[in-house]
Amino acid sequence: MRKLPLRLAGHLVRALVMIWVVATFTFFLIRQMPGDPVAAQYEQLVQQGMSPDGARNATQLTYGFMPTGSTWSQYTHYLWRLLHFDLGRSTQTLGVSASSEVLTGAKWTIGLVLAGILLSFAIGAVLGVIAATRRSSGTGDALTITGSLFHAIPQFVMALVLITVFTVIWPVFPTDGNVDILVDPGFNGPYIASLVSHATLPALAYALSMFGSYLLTMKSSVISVLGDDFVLAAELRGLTRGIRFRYIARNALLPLFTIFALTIGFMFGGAVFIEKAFNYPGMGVTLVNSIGHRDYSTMNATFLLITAAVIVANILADLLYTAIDPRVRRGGTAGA
Amino acid sequence: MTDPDSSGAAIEARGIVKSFRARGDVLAGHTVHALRGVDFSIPAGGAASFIGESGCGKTTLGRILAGLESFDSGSLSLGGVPLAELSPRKRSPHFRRVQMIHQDPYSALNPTRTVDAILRDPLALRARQTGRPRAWIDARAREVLDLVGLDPGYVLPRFPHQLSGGMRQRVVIARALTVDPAALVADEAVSMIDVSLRLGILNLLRELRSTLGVSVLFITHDVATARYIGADGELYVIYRGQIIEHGPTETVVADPVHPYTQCLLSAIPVLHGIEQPGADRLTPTEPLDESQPEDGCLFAARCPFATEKCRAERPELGHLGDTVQEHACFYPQRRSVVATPVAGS
Amino acid sequence: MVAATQATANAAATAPPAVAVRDLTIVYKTPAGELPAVSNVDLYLPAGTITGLVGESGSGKSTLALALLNAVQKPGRIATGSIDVEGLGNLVELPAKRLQEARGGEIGYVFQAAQNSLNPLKTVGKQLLDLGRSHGVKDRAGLVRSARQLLARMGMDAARVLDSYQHELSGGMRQRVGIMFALVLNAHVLVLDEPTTALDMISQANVLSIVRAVHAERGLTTLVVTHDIGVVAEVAEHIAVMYGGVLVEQGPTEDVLRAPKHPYTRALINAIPRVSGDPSVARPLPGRPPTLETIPKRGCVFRERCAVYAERNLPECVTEQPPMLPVADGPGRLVACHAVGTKESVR
Amino acid sequence: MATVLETPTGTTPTVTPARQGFWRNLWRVLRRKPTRLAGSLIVALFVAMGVIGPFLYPANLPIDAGNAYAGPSGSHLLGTDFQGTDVLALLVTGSRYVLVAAVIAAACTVVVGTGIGLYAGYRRGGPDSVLMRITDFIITIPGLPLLLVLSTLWKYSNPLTMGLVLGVTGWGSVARAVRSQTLSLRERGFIEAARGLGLSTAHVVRKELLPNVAPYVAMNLLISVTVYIYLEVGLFFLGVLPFNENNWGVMINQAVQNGVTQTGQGLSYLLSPLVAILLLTLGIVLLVDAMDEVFNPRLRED
Repeated sequence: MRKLPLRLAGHLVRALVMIWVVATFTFFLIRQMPGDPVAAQYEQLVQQGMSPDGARNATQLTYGFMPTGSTWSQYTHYLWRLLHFDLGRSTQTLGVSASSEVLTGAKWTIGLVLAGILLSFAIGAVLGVIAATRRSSGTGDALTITGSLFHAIPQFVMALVLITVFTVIWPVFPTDGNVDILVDPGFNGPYIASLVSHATLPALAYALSMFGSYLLTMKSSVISVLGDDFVLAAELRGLTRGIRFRYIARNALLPLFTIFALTIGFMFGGAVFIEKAFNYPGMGVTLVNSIGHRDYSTMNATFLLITAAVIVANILADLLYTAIDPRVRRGGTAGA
Repeated sequence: MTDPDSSGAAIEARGIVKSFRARGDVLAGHTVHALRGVDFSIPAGGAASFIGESGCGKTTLGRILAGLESFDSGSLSLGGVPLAELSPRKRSPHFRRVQMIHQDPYSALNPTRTVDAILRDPLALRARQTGRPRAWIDARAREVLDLVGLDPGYVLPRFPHQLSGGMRQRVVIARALTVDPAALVADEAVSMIDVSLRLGILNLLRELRSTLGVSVLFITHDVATARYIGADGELYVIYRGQIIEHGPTETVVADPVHPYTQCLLSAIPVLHGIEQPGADRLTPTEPLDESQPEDGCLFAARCPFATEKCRAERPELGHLGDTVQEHACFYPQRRSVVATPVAGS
Repeated sequence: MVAATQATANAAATAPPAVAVRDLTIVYKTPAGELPAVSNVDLYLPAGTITGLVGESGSGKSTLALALLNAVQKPGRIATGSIDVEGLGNLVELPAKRLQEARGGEIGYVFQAAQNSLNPLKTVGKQLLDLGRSHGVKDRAGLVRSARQLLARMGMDAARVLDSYQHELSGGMRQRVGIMFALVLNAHVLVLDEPTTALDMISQANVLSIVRAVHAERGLTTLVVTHDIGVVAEVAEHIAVMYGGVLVEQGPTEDVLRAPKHPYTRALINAIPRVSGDPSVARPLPGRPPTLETIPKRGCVFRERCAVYAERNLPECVTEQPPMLPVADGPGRLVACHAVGTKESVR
Repeated sequence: MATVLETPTGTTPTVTPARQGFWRNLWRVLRRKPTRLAGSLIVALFVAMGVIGPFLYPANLPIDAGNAYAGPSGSHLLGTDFQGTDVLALLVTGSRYVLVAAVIAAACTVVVGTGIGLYAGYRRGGPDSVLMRITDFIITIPGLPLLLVLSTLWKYSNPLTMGLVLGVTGWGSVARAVRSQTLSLRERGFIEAARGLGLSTAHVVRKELLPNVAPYVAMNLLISVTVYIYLEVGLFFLGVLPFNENNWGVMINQAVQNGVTQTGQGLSYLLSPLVAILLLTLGIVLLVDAMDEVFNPRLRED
């Protein structure tokens, strides 16, 4: 197992480098804004008669970085604060730190994305196996076509279609927000029921827009595994159908993890659409609103956290893959 | 010995050393000595065969002679021109005259191009170099296909997947001929071809030697094929990167003196009924294992006759015991290991 | 060299079964309709013998080998004929459950060295337990013990092998694990598909000696399928030659090699370069081996490449598939050729 | 018909026999399955809509306030929007921006992705690991949030900027697919043989590698067109971008803004752009599996 810590270290280093690059990118991006908001706020405060230092501190509080001084000192100051997880203040809701603003949204988004991933993974994998085993028949082709179609349907189209069907034409589900405000929060029946009912449509939107790619990947990987020698060998050694099925399924799952890692960025990206369509208060909506209101520190914080979430998810997917595939865990060349 | 600057070109190699840093974590940090100072020479239009177990370095040597692999030290000259000192750009025109025939005909041809396109590009290059008109390209394409016994009309418009394994290997040889090579390095060139067709390819290689004066280097683990193709040439037996026996093919096959060569020849299946097995057939005491000791004779760990001296010193290639062929063994001993035909079969 | 252990002793007690394949035809569904990969094969594997089945690409030898476990893969199917294994009955009619038990239980199949016949994600040991579970073996310790004996018998470090994954084993080692899996449940019929392809001469000789020793110790009926006549000459007492899906000749190996009757067998032996004697005696065989689509529908499948037909072009070679007939001067020799066979004296 | 299916290899102006063969093969492959014919028809329809559409309608479409949110009727096939303008007209005029931006982005992705994939796969060693780190980085960054953040900088007024921005951020998966394919191709004998014959690297890349990589590039090209359509329409739907000319995303945004999802009024105004996207996506998806046969002679044959 000596290789695992090595692999983990590699991941962490890459993750830190990536976050640093993204942070630098947004730092300079905000600098390029038409009418640099940070400087604008500084001048505005000075005009209102605040002393330059006072104005600098106030702006620094709001944006989290020094409005004056050389770009380099601002940059280093910004990074220093970043290390302390201090991403500045949100200008939209005064006094609330940007990071807390985002974190409140984060748990909703992650909850939704998780539900979406699990649902789409399950539906996609099962249908993929069926499409593979019955590939010469009609059901096989039908599943493949639906798979590739749903895979190509954008998330917000799926969201809007679900909304029109389930809230307008046949109003079964509540339309917006994540929970019914009237119900008092707490660990009680109605609160959870309203939570779930509000979450079903968005999670369904996720699942329906993602299961297609899992279906297609699972189908092609099952077909390729069925062609492997060990499947025929298992049959010739008289292994029972159940054991053979488990052999095939486990080997077929591997490519799914690589796809899984690829689609995570896609999923978090999609969060913006689905949350906006359902008006579900997650990170995505926070990002959109922060851009709408020119609240750059929150935008910066949200973007960083979304990227961090994607990176963490990728690391998890890779570790899961290593856990399943011994070839990666215990590499090494064959003996004489 | 024909003079070096005839259309063919003699190949001279002295003290070729090549080692790889193994990447697998089992051998991490451990270098694999592929070649440990190999001397080799072949006259223009000559024949040489290399035999040995897989992983003994024979393919690496073939790739070095064809210029597809660099080597750490030693000298290599083609038609009298020393290549080690030349810059890669200057070296490549020379190495172009040594063409490699790969083992797998299915991966040696680009599946998306017709045979015509495959032959046309190298011929266009050749036409530019030798100042020949464009019309020569089509004519030469048909010529090389005739040379390898294929019907140009049938083969030219087809894609590789429309040809059989044997026909594909012939197209590979035809492609090699487009650059008028001095030497062909055939690495296990027939092991993936059906038994009844193998001889056709081997005969083709023999004919090319006589008609075009091309020298043929045959790399294989199948001794009988090596003997058939290089009957009037030299046979080199390689073990863990070192040549341990070398001499005229007939002598080494009929009268081997190094225990490893004897093990190789003993392992050849005997066609009972029309052949009787050699009296003292040998088998190595251990399977081949990379981690076997490096000091002393490389074969000591597996040699049935190894002594303390064998484990301590490494014998050099020489004629100890006034043998016709060179060998690297302190105790060369004639043994009848090869199956001989039963009278009257 | 062989420590006769308790496990193998009682295995040898029960006599090995004979296997009789009668008039077997296997067809494959292709765009051009159902084409025969194996047509009307009669093959008899005498109890306790090693038979070598020789054939080039497209000869149908691998399909026949799979048929011995009634495991012809789609789109192929067994059209006619029977495969009788003593003590088991006709495999073609065996109910699915009994067939599943017979595979691995009575009949063992071994893949090529280059093929990965093991599940890459599980260790050899775990897969051994899966095998036991599938065959309802209660005494798991006994199973592991006999597996260890078999692996040790084949010169391997049993403990390390049971604990390793497939990618940690070399081609030769993987194959010996395949042999262990085929025999660990005391199967008495062993089928080896191209056991020595892609192996060096020395490892090939090693594998063949293991096959011979294991066959003798455990008293098996063995079939070795290969394209290399040398392998058959080295290990099998009985040889059968296939071409284009048809069994063209069978008999004791030494007799057939000494005096091949069928033109194809003669040409095949003559096309092999020898390591001794005059090298230029070898002759290539013109034309090329048939594929499923190019096997002639009527008459003798070898007609286009047959020297005897080219010289005498007997009409029935074109119209009628030659039946497998005994040969006048050889006990147990059978040949499927109009120009040879008993009718020869009449012609 | 050509724009969407334009493959990067079609650079040489004169149609050499192989190229002419290409179009005939393309037609033969498409004809083989009805689904592909349907797909190419749909795509052709949308391309025509994008090219000819805007000429069919006046610059600013007539507004008929009284007739807002009318359902589909004789005069307005797809009904009207909140201002009474004909939805079909909006759909047709709005298609050009979407299609042009998507095609530019796809072409840019394919050129950049294939270039990097081929170079990394062929050169291996140092440059390969550097390029692959960059590709991993591009793939890990969630596409849409990045576009959102960039939207504060550029206003994507014309399709070219939108296409370029999408293209520059989206070439990761093509590069990765092409690289792994090139790595496996590099082990094949014919690449080493070509170098052994003294053929130039340019020849090896253009004549040996590219034709073998083409199916993967074509498939990624088509799939990336659908992804880009969805990204750009989504951006407009979110309303983060000011819009001066109409397009599908704007229509959806306006519909949602005007409470179509609450009141259920003017459903056709919301659904027509959605259906248009679905139809175009379906058309492209049906063509994807044909790409392998178009470039691989073995599959093209039977």
